Amino acid sequence: MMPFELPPFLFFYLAGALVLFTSGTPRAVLMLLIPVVSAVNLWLTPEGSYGQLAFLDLQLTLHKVDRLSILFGYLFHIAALIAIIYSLHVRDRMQQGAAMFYAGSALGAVFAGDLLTLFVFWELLALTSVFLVWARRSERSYRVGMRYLIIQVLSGLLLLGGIILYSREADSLSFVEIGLHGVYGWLIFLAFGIKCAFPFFHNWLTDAYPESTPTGTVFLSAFTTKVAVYALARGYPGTELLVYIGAAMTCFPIFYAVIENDLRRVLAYSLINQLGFMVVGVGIGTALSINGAVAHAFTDVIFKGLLFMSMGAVLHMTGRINGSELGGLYKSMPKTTVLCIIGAASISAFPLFSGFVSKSMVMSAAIENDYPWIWLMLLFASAGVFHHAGIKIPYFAFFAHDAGIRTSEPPVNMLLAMTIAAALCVTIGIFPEVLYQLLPYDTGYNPYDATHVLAQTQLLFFSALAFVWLNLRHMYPPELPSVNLDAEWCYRRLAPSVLQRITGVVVAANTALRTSAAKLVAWVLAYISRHHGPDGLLARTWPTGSVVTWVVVLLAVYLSLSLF
Amino acid sequence: MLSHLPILQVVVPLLAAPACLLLDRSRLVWIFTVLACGLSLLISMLLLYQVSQHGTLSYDLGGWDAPWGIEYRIDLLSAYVMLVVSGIATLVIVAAGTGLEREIPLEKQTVFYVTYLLCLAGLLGIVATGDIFNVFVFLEISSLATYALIAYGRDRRALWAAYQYLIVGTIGATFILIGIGFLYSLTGTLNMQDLAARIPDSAGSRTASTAFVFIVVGVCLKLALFPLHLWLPNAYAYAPSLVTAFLAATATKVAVYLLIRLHFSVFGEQFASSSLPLHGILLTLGLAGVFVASLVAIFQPDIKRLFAYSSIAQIGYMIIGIGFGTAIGLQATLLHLFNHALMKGALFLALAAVVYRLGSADISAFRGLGRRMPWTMAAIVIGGLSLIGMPLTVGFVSKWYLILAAIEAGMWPVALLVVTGSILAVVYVWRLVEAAYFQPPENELPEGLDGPDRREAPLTLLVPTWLLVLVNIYLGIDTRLTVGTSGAVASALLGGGQ
Amino acid sequence: MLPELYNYWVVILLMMTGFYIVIVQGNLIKKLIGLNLFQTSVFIFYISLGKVSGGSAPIFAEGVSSYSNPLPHVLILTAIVVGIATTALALALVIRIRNAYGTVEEEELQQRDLEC
Amino acid sequence: MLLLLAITALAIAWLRDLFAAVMLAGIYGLLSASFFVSVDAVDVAFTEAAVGAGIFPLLMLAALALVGRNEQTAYRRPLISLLLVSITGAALVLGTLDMPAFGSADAPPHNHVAVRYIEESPKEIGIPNMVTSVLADYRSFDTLGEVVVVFTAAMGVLGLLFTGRAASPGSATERANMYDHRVLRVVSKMLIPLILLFALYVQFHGEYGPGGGFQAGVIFAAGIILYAMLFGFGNAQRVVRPALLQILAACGVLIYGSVGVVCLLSGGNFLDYSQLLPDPLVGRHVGILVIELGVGITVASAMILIFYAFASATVNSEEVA
Repeated sequence: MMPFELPPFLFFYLAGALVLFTSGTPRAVLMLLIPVVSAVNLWLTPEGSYGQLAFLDLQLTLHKVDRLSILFGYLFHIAALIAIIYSLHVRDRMQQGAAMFYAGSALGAVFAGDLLTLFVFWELLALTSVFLVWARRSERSYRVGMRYLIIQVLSGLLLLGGIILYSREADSLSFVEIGLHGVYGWLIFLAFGIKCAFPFFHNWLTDAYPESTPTGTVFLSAFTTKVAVYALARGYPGTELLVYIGAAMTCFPIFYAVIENDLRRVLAYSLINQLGFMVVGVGIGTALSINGAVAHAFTDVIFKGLLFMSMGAVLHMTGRINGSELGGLYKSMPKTTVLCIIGAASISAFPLFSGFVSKSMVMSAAIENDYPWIWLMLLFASAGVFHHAGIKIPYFAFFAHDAGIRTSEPPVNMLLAMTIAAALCVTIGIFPEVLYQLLPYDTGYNPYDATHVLAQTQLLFFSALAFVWLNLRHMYPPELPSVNLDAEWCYRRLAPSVLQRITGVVVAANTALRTSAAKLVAWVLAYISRHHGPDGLLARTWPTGSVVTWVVVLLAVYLSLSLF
Repeated sequence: MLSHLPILQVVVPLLAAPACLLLDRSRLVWIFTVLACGLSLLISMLLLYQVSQHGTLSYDLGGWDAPWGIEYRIDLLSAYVMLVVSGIATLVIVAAGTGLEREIPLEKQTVFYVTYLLCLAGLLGIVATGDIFNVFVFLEISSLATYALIAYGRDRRALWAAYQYLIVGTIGATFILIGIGFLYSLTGTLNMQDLAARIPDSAGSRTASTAFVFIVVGVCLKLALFPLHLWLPNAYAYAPSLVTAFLAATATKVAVYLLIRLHFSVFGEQFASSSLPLHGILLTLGLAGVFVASLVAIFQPDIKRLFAYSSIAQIGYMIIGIGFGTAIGLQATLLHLFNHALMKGALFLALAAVVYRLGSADISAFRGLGRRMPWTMAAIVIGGLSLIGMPLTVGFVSKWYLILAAIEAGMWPVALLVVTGSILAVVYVWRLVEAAYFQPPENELPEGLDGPDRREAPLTLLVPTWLLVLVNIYLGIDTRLTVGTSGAVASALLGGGQ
Repeated sequence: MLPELYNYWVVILLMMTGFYIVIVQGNLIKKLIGLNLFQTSVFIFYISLGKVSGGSAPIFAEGVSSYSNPLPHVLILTAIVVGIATTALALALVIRIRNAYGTVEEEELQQRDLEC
Repeated sequence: MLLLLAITALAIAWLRDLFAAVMLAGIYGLLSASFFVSVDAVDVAFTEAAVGAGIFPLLMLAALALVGRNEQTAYRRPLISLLLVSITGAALVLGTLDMPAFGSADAPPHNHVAVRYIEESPKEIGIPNMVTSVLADYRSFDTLGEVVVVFTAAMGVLGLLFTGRAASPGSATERANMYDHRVLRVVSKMLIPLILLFALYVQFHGEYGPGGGFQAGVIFAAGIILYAMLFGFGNAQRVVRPALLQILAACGVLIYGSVGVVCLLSGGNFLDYSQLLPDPLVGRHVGILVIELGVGITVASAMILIFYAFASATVNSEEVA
């Protein structure tokens, strides 16, 4: 069975290399074929460890398949295939090659049997993905990509540091549960956390994703953060801290998402919010919650991908993405509109859509394990999601007041990709067993019991009502997207001014912190360049005499050290 | 003939040099030089094989027994270093076939090749010999040749740099000579093994300590340890690019070899650490070197100078490895010695290609180079990644061991600083990448018009460069050769010396 | 003690004088002279090592039983040659520097490099 | 003696005039040579006299002619440097306190390796001059290295200075500075053959008395250089062509090296002369003679080459000016 035990990243890397040298139809065929072949290969690979390799004095496992990794494996194949279809029209070698390498790296990371291999793919993930940001080829995307890269590499370095310590502590590199023990545990936790966009480390995400190309963002949204979720699920299941971090992640982006005008940035915030659900699930650590986290990762990739794709289609066709500049597109892009609404329904966890199936697992787990406050936060977040992602996105893009843009449906491949994603959303929503079979644990969970469905529908209904009412009264003006009004109507007990102030304070504190940090960095740089710059003290050409002086000094120092 | 390999290793280039002078046509001279270098590479491979099979080789020159005559002594360490030196020398000289024409006028090329061979012979002689005075003689051969080679640079600053290096290098060599004199006055012998046997008798005497100090300072001058590095940046920056590639990959490595050899094989770890707080000194200076040089490199507009400073930083890492005084630290040093030769060789060869096409190694010349010279630039990027210590390159392997050594010695801050140093490397390598891939070329040529500076470098330059790059990657993944050898050497050196 | 080690102390004095010249003097030629002083001091050091009281020059002669040690002599012969070879090369460099810069004073060299 | 040396050294440090400093350096060379005689190092003394008082000042003067003799007086932080140097010196003095006393016969250097050289070499090598025995046989590889050093320096100087152009005959530079001294010319016309003869004597007498290939080469070179100074470089270069010198310099090294290779081919180790001839002792003699010849040839031609290179630099810089 040799040929069927190849690690999936090999296929993608091969494809990436080939993509760089082909073009036109062969390239398209190649790019479509590879994920399929790779998926078949994965399907035929039994669980176990392959590709043992001796490196330095360590035993590495390049390819390890178990229930957790294989789920992500399938997910990434599906995501890659959809994204590839979506991007078939792109004529940019660098972007498509990078995308293949990127998807391959994600698969490599998920199937890495040991920490060092994980680290290698972790860094490759960062390196390859940044090209998707740069592919937009603007000054701004370059700067953003740079920041993105620095943070990602930093995460890699932290990981490496943790790994080195871990290898000394545990005398092994196999990737098993790590937990927050010792320095290494925290270092690795932090590394995973950065990639997972923990609060205060999330800026790279909202910074970079909206700046990528329409197709690039689709790739980006699928892989990096999900690899992090996978890593957390494997290394830190049941770490209580994650519950609180996750809860925070579900809530804080809502404030930002609501005031944000760039619709792809709104989606980026909602991505963090969805990640929060997964992190909570991992943190609770029961079979149900882990299942929930993993399942939510699965569904999120697809519906978030669908939303990014629909926004990408809008950007691709109109060249605009700000909510205030769009509107009325349903007339010219009806299919896109429908598909987008399916995505919105999924992310808002409407029953019969995929988000509901997975999110409710996490919510139930929170209740079952006595986290009532967390449950409340999650509930609040759900409502928020519905508001900014479920309603705001489709509404401002396709309805609202007519911005007068007349365009046409996006290219067929885009529509096809979106249709596949939408179909998946609905299928999973209606037949959750398909997904549940694949999950790491067998819990016999059924999402469609009366309480769940009722609670969720009620929540959604009131939110929608609020939104509709607001709009009828013209109190939700798209032209002034920074005014934050929606939360008041979702949660009547919170006065709008308080909320606004909190948002203001958070934003202001954030800004102040950043400027002072930037000032400090600038000062340090200036100081360093004074001494190390081309004409600085340490870089100057020195006369011979001073070189010899150093010799004498060193001789004297050594002598006195050795003689006395 | 196989039993004569140790001497042939040195004598082949040594005698090829004057023979070269007798040939007059420069193309012929080049072919001859390539053959001589290739032969010495072959010999060094055979030697490494022999040594790994049969253990240390000893060869009595003139048929006189060891303490009376001069002995050549090839152990695993010297075979390993000789392989590096002759391998790099061969690749560089292959590249010189076309790479030299823009940097050195035709009528001087014959003399250049002669000097090059002499330099190679000198370096190999230092490594091969087991006689401490013979080290001095061959050190001077290689040094004189080096000064001359540097002075071939087209910039007039090359002359001054060569002069400075000459003064400093002579002082360094003379220090070593003084040290040898002190040792001789103490033991009456010049043979390293004999010395190693006799020095413990007089351990603790001031003479022995003074000898050690002189030798350490002298060698540190040669290997450009901070703050004795001031001669290096200009020497590397203004020498002809190929010379820089050769020197950066070999000369300082041989100096590091010498430090290791004298420290561990002659004086012995016990003596060395008891007579001087050497570990502390080496750690401090090594770290200082890493940081100062890396920071300076970040701001350098001249890329050759940038990499010269980065060499100083990398030497810092090697010294840190010695400074731990443990087997694994020493192993890290040896690994980095080998690996750094690979990466700097590749980097400077690629720079030579850039200089060949564009006539300059200034950062402005690199703008848009990613499109003009994609292969060259890719080599630079991979070399740079190796410098940073990215996994899948050799750089990672040596950094990994260095950090392991730091942790094993319980020196957390050192490990942390090593990592921080790597981040500085990221910054200066990034500047190049940014210029090459993200900035438009300074003077855009009209489309379709193939100017001379639009093309990729010639194959004779590219092939050696990429050979080094590929070895760089290969050894970054399959580490058995380097890790195995260096591990064996390190434990042999620390296990009571050979 | 004084007469016994007197030679070495003079050697040290010479060595340090050489150093002082190399450090302090800006003139490239003067530095070479200093370097030469420094090297010669090492020769004297070695030869002093080889002296045996009452010994004669190490050329075999009937009826002489005690010779000075020939080994340091051999070493220093080599070292002298190395020294002059270095000096020759250095002078050639100085001449080229003079031709390229028009000066052999280090401070002026530095200034001229900064100008261009 | 040593005190004189020290005084000369300090005077050199003190002097501003480079010309005087060079002259003093020559005197310093002579003084150290006589010190070497007084401590029984006759071979070294001979060499130091030829180098320190001969070639060194000669090269220096040739360079000074190009560079100018006046030194600027800017000193760089002399006091700090003086302090540093003194501290280091003091530390060194401390470091030498337990050195074996000067001249003591029971010091370790005299009781280990050297014993064999002194006691066995007349029998093992068969020549009385132990320095030559050690130099040309026990440690002959060092000497090969030494020859290569000279060769390297010549190559370096060649690469730096030599343009390959001989001064065109009849040009102003043809007439050397001392051309007008008729007496000098006549005297030296008689002297130069004698010098060359003496060189040959030193060359082949090295086994018995002080001397050998290196000293002979230097003396030979001095003869030619003298000729060049008196009769012009153009004439000298016609008599001894630079191209020929290059070949000779290479040949000298090759002769030395091929002796080693022949030994190797005839079954011994590299430079094991005893393999050269059936009788090992005769073989050693022949080996030593041949390598000394190689040394002589290389040293002489290298020295002349270096001098030519300096001279041609003079010519060129004058032409530029």
